[in-house]
Amino acid sequence: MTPTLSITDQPIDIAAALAAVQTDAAGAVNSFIGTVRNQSGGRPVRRLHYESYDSMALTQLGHVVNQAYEKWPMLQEVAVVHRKGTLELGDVAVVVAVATPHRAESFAACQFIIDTLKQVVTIWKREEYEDGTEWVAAHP
Amino acid sequence: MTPTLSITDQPIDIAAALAAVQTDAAGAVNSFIGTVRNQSGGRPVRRLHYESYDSMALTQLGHVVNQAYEKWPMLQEVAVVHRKGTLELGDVAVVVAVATPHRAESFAACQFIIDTLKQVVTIWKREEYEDGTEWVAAHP
Amino acid sequence: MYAEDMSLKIALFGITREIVGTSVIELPAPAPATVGALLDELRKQYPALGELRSCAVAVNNEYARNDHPLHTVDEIALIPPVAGG
Amino acid sequence: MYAEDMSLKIALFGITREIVGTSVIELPAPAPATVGALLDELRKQYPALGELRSCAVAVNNEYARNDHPLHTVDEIALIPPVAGG
Repeated sequence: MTPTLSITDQPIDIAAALAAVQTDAAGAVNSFIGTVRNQSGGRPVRRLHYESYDSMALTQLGHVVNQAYEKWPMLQEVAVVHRKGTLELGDVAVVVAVATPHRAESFAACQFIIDTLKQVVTIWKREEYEDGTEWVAAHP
Repeated sequence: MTPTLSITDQPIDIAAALAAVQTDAAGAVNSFIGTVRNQSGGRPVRRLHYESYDSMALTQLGHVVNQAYEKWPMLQEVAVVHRKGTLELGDVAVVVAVATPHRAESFAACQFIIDTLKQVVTIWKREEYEDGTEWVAAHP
Repeated sequence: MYAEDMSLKIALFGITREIVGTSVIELPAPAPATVGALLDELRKQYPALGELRSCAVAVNNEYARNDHPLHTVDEIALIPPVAGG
Repeated sequence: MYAEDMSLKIALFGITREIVGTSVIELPAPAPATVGALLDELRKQYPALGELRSCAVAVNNEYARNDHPLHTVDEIALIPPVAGG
């Protein structure tokens, strides 16, 4: 039941993340995969750059997962892998996978983890366009 | 945008199902994987047998996916693969994967598809225990 | 008479196949030839069908209501409670 | 005096690193040596920080409130709006 949490500058191995959560006791695995889209708010995106404050990001990610275990005591296994560095269109930026005995909780716990991750985990995204770059969400 | 729908007696290739829905325009992929649990309602399960009325199952699955496209017009790609035949503990019984531009809809659409699939798709499950077998949900 | 010439093939799956003991049965069409009349006839011949949580009839791969008419060319199936996923 | 001997290292990330122009700055500890006083001092020196949607301070990998005390041994970081996922 130790969650698999990592931040990596290497391509994310989705199959490994899914395999990390599968057990004979958990019949339901929900996963969320975030990939680099070719546009953001209607503006064409060429690539993304993720910067991470790794030690804090992993600390906060641990808190998020602990909260999920408190909210869904039947939650069995969790894996979260976030990429950093430069990502091209279609590259996988994040994978969250959770395993539970029943399916409704797998959806709820996975959604909670990705939603909360985006609020507290210290990773920053710079979008690169044809004509410049911008730190996402930095300004009001 | 043609959904990948199939019922197979071969092991499900999860990576292929996920790859089938990924596009540069869809940043969010949610997937649900149902696997064979080692127990059902507290009773140890040895293996499962799925029987399918294939032509109707695919027809009904098509209806379910069309309903999802109506409910979430931004839904981009869908893949549903269901296994049939004899499955051992841990084997993958079903994979649903959906791709959308934004994540909330990916969770909602995937959950709708698996929930509705379970209500209408003509697949039957027989659980095998130490001391016999039972058709799941057959009797009140 | 037309009605007596007419017979229906019904595909059986899961527990209904076990109850009836075969995967396809052929029956003279009930009068009137509707889903509801077919279900009544089958439940009379196989009372265990009445103990199921539900038993629907599909016509040409679609769930059919009790007043749905049946024809010899139709693909008809009994649908006990499904349990996919 | 003790307070003048004390200096803080602050790690910078993302847009705050760009605003300040370096990934670590060392500052004399403000008096009182708290998160709130540090933020006031930094916003005075780098007004562009005040234009951000938010700018938190982390102490030893945890988000810290304005009254949180700061010590030279602490790992301190400015946290502009995060955007993971």
